[in-house]
Amino acid sequence: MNVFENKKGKIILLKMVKTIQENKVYLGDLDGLIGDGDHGMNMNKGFSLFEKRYCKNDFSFTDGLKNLGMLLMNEIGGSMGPIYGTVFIGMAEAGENLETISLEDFSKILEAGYNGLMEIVEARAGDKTLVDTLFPTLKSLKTDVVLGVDFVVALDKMKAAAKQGSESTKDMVARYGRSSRLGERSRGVLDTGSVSCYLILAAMADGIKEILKEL
Amino acid sequence: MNVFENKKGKIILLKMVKTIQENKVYLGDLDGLIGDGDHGMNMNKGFSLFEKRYCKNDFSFTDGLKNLGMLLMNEIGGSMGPIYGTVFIGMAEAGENLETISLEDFSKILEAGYNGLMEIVEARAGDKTLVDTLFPTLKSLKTDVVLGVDFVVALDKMKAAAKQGSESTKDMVARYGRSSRLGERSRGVLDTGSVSCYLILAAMADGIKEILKEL
Amino acid sequence: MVQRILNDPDNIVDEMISGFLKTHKDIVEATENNRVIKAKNIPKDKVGIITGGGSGHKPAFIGYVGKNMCDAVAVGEVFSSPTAMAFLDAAKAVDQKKGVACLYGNYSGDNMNVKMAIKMAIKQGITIKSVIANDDVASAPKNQREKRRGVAGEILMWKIGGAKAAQGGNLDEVIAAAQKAIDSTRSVGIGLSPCTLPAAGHPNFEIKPGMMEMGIGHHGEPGMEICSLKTAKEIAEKMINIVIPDYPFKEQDEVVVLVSGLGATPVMELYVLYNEIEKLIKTKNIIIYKAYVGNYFTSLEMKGATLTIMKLDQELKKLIDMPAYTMGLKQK
Amino acid sequence: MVQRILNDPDNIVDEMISGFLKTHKDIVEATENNRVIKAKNIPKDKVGIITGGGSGHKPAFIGYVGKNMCDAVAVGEVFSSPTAMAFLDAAKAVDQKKGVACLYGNYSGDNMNVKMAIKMAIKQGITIKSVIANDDVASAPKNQREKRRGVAGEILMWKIGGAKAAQGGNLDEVIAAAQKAIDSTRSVGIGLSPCTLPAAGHPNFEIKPGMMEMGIGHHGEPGMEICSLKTAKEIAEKMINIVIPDYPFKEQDEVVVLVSGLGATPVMELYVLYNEIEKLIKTKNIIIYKAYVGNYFTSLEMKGATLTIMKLDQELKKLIDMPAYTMGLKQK
Ligand SMILES: Nc1ncnc2c1ncn2[C@@H]1O[C@H](COP(=O)(O)OP(=O)(O)O)[C@@H](O)[C@H]1O
Ligand SMILES: Nc1ncnc2c1ncn2[C@@H]1O[C@H](COP(=O)(O)OP(=O)(O)O)[C@@H](O)[C@H]1O
Ligand SMILES: [Mg+2]
Ligand SMILES: [Mg+2]
Ligand SMILES: [Mg+2]
Ligand SMILES: [Mg+2]
Repeated sequence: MNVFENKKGKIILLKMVKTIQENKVYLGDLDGLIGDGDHGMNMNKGFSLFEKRYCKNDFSFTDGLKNLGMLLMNEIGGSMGPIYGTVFIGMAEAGENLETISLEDFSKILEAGYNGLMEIVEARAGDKTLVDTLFPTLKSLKTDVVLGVDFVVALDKMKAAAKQGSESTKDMVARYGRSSRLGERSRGVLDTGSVSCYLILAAMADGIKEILKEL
Repeated sequence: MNVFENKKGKIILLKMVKTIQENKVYLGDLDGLIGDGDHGMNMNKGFSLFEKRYCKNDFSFTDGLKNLGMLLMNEIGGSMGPIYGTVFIGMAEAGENLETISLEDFSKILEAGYNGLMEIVEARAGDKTLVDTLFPTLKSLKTDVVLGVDFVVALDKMKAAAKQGSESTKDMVARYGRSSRLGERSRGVLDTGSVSCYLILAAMADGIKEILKEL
Repeated sequence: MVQRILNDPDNIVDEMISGFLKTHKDIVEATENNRVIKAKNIPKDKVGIITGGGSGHKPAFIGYVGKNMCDAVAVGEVFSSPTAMAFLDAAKAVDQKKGVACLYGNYSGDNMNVKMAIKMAIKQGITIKSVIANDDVASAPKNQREKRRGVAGEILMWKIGGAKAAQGGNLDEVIAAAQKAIDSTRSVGIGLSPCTLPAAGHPNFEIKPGMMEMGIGHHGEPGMEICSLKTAKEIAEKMINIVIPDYPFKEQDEVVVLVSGLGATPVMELYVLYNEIEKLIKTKNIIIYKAYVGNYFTSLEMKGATLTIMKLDQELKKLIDMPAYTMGLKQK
Repeated sequence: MVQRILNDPDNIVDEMISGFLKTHKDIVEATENNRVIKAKNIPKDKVGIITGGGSGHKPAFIGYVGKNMCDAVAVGEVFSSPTAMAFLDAAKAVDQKKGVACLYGNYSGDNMNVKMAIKMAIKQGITIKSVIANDDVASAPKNQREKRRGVAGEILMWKIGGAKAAQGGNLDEVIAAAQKAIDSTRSVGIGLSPCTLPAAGHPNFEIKPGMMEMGIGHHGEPGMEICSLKTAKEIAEKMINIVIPDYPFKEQDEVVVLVSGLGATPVMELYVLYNEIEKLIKTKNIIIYKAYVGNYFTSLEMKGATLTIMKLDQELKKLIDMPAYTMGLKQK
């Protein structure tokens, strides 16, 4: 199949929650290297609270994103509240009227999230933030839409792009956020936000693939 | 010879200073085990200050004791200020009119110091304090006076008595001072004050022996 | 295993707030938002002063709520910005239609959340203006002052802004005074040992015994230089040499000096450090008008200290002298 | 290598005093004895209140010199009693021929030095009477109360004694009030990590990670029990179960609760602990009239906390409510 049903999307959110929970310590340690060490903890707190509050019931992909985004924004704060809050709410709003979601739809949904983020942060690709994950991921999706690539294949390529994007932060010097004050000392270490963003996007891709496979 | 000249006594005080300086860390560590760890530091501060202030010039045994005692009492404080201050000042006052000091004189001098201490502390032999060093040392001296033992021999016996007295505190339960609150937990560790007292008395004996030998 | 007194690290902030409210009943009270604390008996018809920030900096931030300082504070997780909602609710709790001054520190989370709160406030008819503290010299070069972090200088900013509002200043005057305060303020921090986030099981970073970190941030953000541990005198010199030329403070300037511990440095050592700092400042013929020494802005149980200097003019002098009554700063 | 800000450990006390005097010019001043600090502007014709003790407990002891608390303090080396001379000079500095109350803690060094000071004072025509704080329940069984250490309860004793003197009480009244205060007070401490004397290079004792020491003294004197580290709730229960039955505090009693950190425990955790303590005390129908939470009586950079409870009667209530203005305790 080349579309998935929005209302089946809970599994995607569950995968996102799980990957954050499993990587809580890793993300915190990464943040400790050039930041303040709270990234894993905060992400875990937000995503776990989402799980606790919403995952007893079923929900669609976009409703899940909306609730997760609102929760991060309104209850978690930090940098991740507004950042992932904006991304997820932007994605949710772009897709909430869709019953089925195609590769093109998904690409547009992610683009909406990305555009929302661009309104609130100054960081751009190359600044050693999660933008370095988000931007190439979106680019990969958009290219594959144009090329008419199969959804599952596009999702695998998207994962690879996200991973590569995240890894590209290693050689960068931070220009925004807490580690930006380090200058050259920030080089050589992955940006923790780019890693959590990769994990989330990979979980999203895997979740969608699972729904696509079911059919 | 069976007497030493009071005015040659500086060497005795120098030996006392040296043994405290050399055992500063050891005494502090012992105090740390069942007390608050400051014994070595405070003793060293007092004795070193005495050295700095008085040891450029010559002085007699009893003048040295007096100045050291006053300095401890008036400038060091802690428990050791009043305790050793009282002992040394008491000894100095008992001997200050003597030009030469015999075994009997020395025994009386130490007894005066001991009696002064008994007026200000309630601890008696068996309470795991420096009294457990001082008391048997004095007893050994007094016995040897009665027995008419040679001064040098008596000094060696006194050293042995002091050492044994100090070691006897190991199996005691503290009843006075900081460690008294420990009850049974204070058993098995030497009392730091009894050790510094042994070191001081041994240095005193060695110093006197050295003057006696010179003659 | 971290040597801590806590129940569930995930609840530490809420439990801390609960204990704080119970202790300081005479100074603060709860609001409907459990992450917003406000002052008791806020005088009528004045500009509201709010701030907010991550937890773990006690007395900051809630310790500066009270008479002539902050009226309400938004409380975040440990080392994390409060939510936009909390900033908004703090503003709502103290708004008296005279406007609200949000005086906070330059961290990207706080920046984003405050910006969002301001947007939401506008929709609700509340005017929030903000001043962003950026006193930490070590965190960016002078030509990028807008990137510098806010550290203990925030306390002086709150003191000045709060006093101006108490005097009856309007929103623009309060904002101008707070902005002047922070523009006249420079800070630097040194770290001697790391801190451990309650939810993490191990220190956030490492400072090797015998070493110290110059220019460390008060979340343990790495500094400018790792060097061998110096004497108090040498540390004072290093700190002074970073702070003084940056503003620069000059002969005959009258200044406030604030030396804050980062949590676990015995207060005794802070006085030893201040003793050296005072001597150096005197040598430069700079006049210390007032000094604060103590644990004013901490970083959990980090060892280390920050030095903050603020240049005074006539207005700032009057404002710094106004009484204050908060958990963290009481002054007649 | 100890992570400290200092020059020469042998001078740390003198340098600390120097820094303290420079910082708190409005509250304290030097005396001829450089180990004695006195309050500024001591009101005329009142009983003098003095205390003294070892250094390393900031704010104690010099932090409690000032309005309505102590008039002068004798300062000792780190963890060591001040000299008899310093106690005497403190008394002389504040004697107004109304007598001097020396309110201090039960440690053998302090006992000896105060006793000697009192003897010397008599010769000089000064009357000193003393109250010896012994609030630390863990340090001896109840039938040997005279052996117990004085800990954070001393602060309440100074508060009460100082207030009584400020009210114009004569020496016997001041002594009686301070004695009542300490007789109505019980404390206990827990230790989570050790402290290191500045002149020693290594911690004074050991507390293994994952363990805690119940009943520790605030020089790190070993406690009653070493047990595994508990949650804040369980720690509060343990502390309450030691302190409450000893006095014993009963239903409807009105009490002051003081939770002090030992130096390096983040203040955040003290509020978490107090939050639990408050709940437990409430369950027992004991009424908390006032609470103090913070680093009031520390032990260098030890991690841990002390709990102190004082039963109030009408007189003590009035006295505890009197204003105070010292570095360590400011109260309207
Ligand atoms: N101004 C910003 N623009 C874009 N991304 C940012 C910005 N500030 C922080 N980030 C991202 O957030 C991550 C850190 O998140 P987190 O640790 O949760 O927040 P904080 O830095 O406030 O402690 C960084 O790794 C980076 O990817
Ligand atoms: N009340 C006392 N009576 C006799 N000896 C005492 C008493 N108190 C302390 N001591 C002696 O002092 C020693 C400790 O000295 P020190 O560590 O310098 O003082 P402090 O205990 O005040 O820290 C103990 O080992 C003991 O021998
Ligand atoms: Mg972070
Ligand atoms: Mg000792
Ligand atoms: Mg953070
Ligand atoms: Mg001591």
